[in-house]
Amino acid sequence: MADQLDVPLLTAWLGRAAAAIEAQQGYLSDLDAAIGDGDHGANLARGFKAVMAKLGTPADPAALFRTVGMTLIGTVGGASGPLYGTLFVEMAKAAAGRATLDAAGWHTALAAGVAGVVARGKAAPGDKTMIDALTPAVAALEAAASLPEALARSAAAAREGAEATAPLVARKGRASYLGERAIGHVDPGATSSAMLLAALAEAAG
Amino acid sequence: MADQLDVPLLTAWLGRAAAAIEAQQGYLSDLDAAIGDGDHGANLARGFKAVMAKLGTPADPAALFRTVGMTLIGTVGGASGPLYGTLFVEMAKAAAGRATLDAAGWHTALAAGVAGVVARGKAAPGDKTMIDALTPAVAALEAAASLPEALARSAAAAREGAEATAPLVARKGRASYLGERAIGHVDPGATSSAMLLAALAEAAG
Amino acid sequence: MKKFINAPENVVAEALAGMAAAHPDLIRVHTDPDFITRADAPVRGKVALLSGGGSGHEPMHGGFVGRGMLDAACPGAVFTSPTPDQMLAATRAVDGGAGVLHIVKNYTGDVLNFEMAADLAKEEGLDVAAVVIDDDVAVQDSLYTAGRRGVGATILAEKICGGAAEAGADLASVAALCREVNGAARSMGVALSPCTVPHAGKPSFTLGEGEMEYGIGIHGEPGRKRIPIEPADRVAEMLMEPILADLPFRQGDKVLLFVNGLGGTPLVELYILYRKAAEIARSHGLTVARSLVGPYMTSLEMAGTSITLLRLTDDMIRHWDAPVVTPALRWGA
Amino acid sequence: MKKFINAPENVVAEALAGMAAAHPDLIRVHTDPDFITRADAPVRGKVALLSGGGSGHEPMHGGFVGRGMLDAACPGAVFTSPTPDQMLAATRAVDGGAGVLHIVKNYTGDVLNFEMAADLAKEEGLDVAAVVIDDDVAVQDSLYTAGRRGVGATILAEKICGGAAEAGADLASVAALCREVNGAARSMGVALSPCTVPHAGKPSFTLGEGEMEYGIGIHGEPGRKRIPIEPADRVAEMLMEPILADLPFRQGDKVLLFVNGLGGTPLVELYILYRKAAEIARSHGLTVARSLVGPYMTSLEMAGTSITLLRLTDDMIRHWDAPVVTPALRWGA
Ligand SMILES: Nc1ncnc2c1ncn2[C@@H]1O[C@H](COP(=O)(O)OP(=O)(O)O)[C@@H](O)[C@H]1O
Ligand SMILES: Nc1ncnc2c1ncn2[C@@H]1O[C@H](COP(=O)(O)OP(=O)(O)O)[C@@H](O)[C@H]1O
Ligand SMILES: [Mg+2]
Ligand SMILES: [Mg+2]
Ligand SMILES: [Mg+2]
Ligand SMILES: [Mg+2]
Repeated sequence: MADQLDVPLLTAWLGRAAAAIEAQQGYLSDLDAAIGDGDHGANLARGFKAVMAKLGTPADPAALFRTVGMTLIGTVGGASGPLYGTLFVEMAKAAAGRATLDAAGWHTALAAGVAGVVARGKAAPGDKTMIDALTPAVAALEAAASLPEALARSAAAAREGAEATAPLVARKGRASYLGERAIGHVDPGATSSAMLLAALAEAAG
Repeated sequence: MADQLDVPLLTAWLGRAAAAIEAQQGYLSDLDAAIGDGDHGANLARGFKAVMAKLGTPADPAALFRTVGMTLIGTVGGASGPLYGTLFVEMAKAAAGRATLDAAGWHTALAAGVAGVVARGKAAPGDKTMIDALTPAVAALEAAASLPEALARSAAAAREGAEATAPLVARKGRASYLGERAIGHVDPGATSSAMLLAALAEAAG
Repeated sequence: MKKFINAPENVVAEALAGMAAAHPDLIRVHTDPDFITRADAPVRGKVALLSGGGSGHEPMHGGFVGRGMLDAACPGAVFTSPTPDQMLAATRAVDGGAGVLHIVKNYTGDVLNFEMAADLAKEEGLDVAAVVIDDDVAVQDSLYTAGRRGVGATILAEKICGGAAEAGADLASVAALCREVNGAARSMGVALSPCTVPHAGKPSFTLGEGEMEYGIGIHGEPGRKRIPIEPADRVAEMLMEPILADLPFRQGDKVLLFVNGLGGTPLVELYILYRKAAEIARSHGLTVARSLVGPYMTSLEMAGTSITLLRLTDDMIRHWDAPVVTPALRWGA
Repeated sequence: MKKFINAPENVVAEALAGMAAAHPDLIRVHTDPDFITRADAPVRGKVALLSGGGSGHEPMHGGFVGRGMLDAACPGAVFTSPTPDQMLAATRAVDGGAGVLHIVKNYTGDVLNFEMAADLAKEEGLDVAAVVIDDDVAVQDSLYTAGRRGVGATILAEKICGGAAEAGADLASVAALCREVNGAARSMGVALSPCTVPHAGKPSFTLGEGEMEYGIGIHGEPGRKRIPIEPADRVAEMLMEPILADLPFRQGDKVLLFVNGLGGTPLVELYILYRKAAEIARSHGLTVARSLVGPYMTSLEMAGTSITLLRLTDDMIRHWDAPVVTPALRWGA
């Protein structure tokens, strides 16, 4: 039960995240095949594999986030590459100078990351994108008793947000081409966002 | 029960032949698909349709054979076009100047036609080609009591000859590419030859 | 999945190696990051043209690198947009001092990655302009979508702008011409069968024997609607109608008619479609002044077609006719 | 059967009409009997080149009509050789007084129909020579077969002889060069899927998910044997081995490597195969001096490939490099 996110814990998180993405690669790509082009799992798997290879032993959370962000930008491609890349790069900026992050620090960082994703991708909540998982995840961090509890609530909110994309018509990304045909399918990017936050809650739990 | 092949009877033959080919088009093409390129039925159907359109009222059997031969050459294509075309063109030469053909006259004409096919295609009996139907069909005409009987025997011999191509390896035409893989399949050209001669026997019977 | 590949993760690298081996006179293949440049890049004083996108659409874009067309192409993973580092490295490699035009197909991934690359390039002091191509009338261009996709017009823009760049036009003019081509072009596609991305190992969707996907994209994503299959002439009508309805093509306009194959459709079928599409264009009073028929922008082995109609100016015709020497498009030299 | 056609019996006529509409500057389409000539035929004083065969192999042969290659092409029904009247009319139309070379692929149908046409043309006093192409090592060339089939070498012969004819060579020399090209070329093919002839409406054969047809022809006929599917590099080896074994390709020889797509195979896979085939050629001490990669001789939508290796003389290289302006092959002008 950690009350601070430090480099070893964040590294453990990424290891869990990479393993989950790898294991769920086919599932994520299937979700994407239904309303997109079927590569979301392969894209993230390629990216997180590269992240694990490049990570090394970063000096602080900011350095870790920056490496993750730049590696994702350089290896994922597609829409999710620049978006997840931006998430981590902006988290790096927000975490600059801190050796560890407590609940408030993590909240600040994640909020900055998500703001970066919104700035880059211009998606609003309800557009059926990763934003639908990330925005409630940030909101759920607001008033948390402990870090593990905060992360658990945040992960749960992301999961609910992802599931709630099913009835939506997409307004951003490839799924927006489908119009009504996107209804009934969960958004792959929202699902992978929920996976990442679940891995963090587990790592810190 | 005719004892002479005259223009009306030969015209009736071609009508029956064209109908049989049209009806069996799919079957002939299936035979060809197994050991060739699957077009034999379509080729002959196209040719005999053109024959019926072009035939008109020829002056004598030679004129009729010539029109059939030239039309087949001009419309069938593939291996069977020049070969069936040659069959009829050579029959025309052999029948020149005759108003009708009796059993002997038909024998002479068909033998000349088949000799033309052999000269053009260089196939020997046993090579798994139309020659395996046509050669026994000529031989069966040798000593016939009546024209209908001769034609019936000739058609039966052609049918047997065609069926006997099944166990053979092909040495001519497209089926020869297959080597041992041609074994077990009846030759499409031999089958269509047998159909043509069956139609004649029916028309005269 | 039946493909001539060794492993899904090596498809792009091995194909690039094959291209390098097959066309040493025309192109150079760079690896890590991956990009293709024309053999004589950078060309001093010429505006450089760069495009890129997911692999699996060959010959687009790598097959269009060479004199008179693209200076560089960045291939991503199959159907996945490439990354900014590729675009940045390619931009550096082909900059001949007159600036670099990024020709970007309108997909969120391509747009975002190219944006990042352009930002980085500008930070380095490179002169970069970008034009986004969005000619696909299958997608409604509204606030509620990612906007029209970039499809067939991309190739026409690459050729025409390539001609202009070769003729000495400056970056602003080439970019303006690119926007003009995009604004004057409309496309629509239909598929008879899906395709299989090597990594996925199974078809991206399934279609019944009597069905086709109308308004298909080029990434194996589903189309606008699934409808019963129609005869070729009716298909040509169904593709031409929304194209003609969207842009005010006017009596007397000269047009370029591009009938594209998506990969698995034989040329003989493309010509059957072309025949009817040209007839429809003529019946609207248009003069089909130029044409392109073939599998130039594919979706792996997908059976399908797209039609692009471009309203031509005399300038566009001149730059279309100008010499081009690339692996996939070549004339005049 | 899912195809962009209107009716099976109209496929060839409508595709020809489409070709005529798309390439008015390059070719003329004649109907009844059907044949294609270059737009400026007959060319006075030049040996004329004529080829033909079944349709469904596009762009072969009609796509190779034009300056520097064929003067005429005769298309038959799909996968069915054309008829002598087509060949005769085309021979008359392109004869420029220097004689006409018939380039005939070795299939019984093509050979017999071209023979008849040549006989008729000679009766009319036309100067006709014929060369039969038979480069396919999948077929044993023995008294017990119709002999090797004509495949990829046909296109190489058409281009190289086209260059020679354009350069002023006489009929005997062009025919001799054609024989020389045929004698120095070997091909081998493999298919991953069958194709569907419009008239038949169903696939010409069926292949299991893990199977390929080795030694395939181009008419949907079964191949030499059905074997388990292999990775691309192994497929390239399996195609190159019998080619290299058959002709004494010697250390130091210059070769042209032609990796052909049979229709349904994406370009990206052809380049993967090319990469390995070129490597194999180099490891045998050969110099790959020229290359051709793409779907140039197809079998409708069949997924598959064929490799052709041609041992080049300097003369062949010169005529290969000479300008060619046809719908499907174009360079140097
Ligand atoms: N404009 C956007 N803003 C936020 N997220 C987006 C946007 N566009 C797409 N996405 C997310 O990206 C996911 C798709 O990622 P991926 O499949 O890897 O890329 P691509 O669509 O280029 O193939 C979508 O499920 C969605 O969650
Ligand atoms: N050299 C030959 N001599 C006699 N008959 C032949 C010869 N070659 C082929 N055939 C016949 O032609 C038939 C095939 O005809 P068809 O399918 O119409 O032509 P293709 O083989 O050109 O597609 C074979 O079944 C065979 O009977
Ligand atoms: Mg995707
Ligand atoms: Mg046949
Ligand atoms: Mg993608
Ligand atoms: Mg045939």
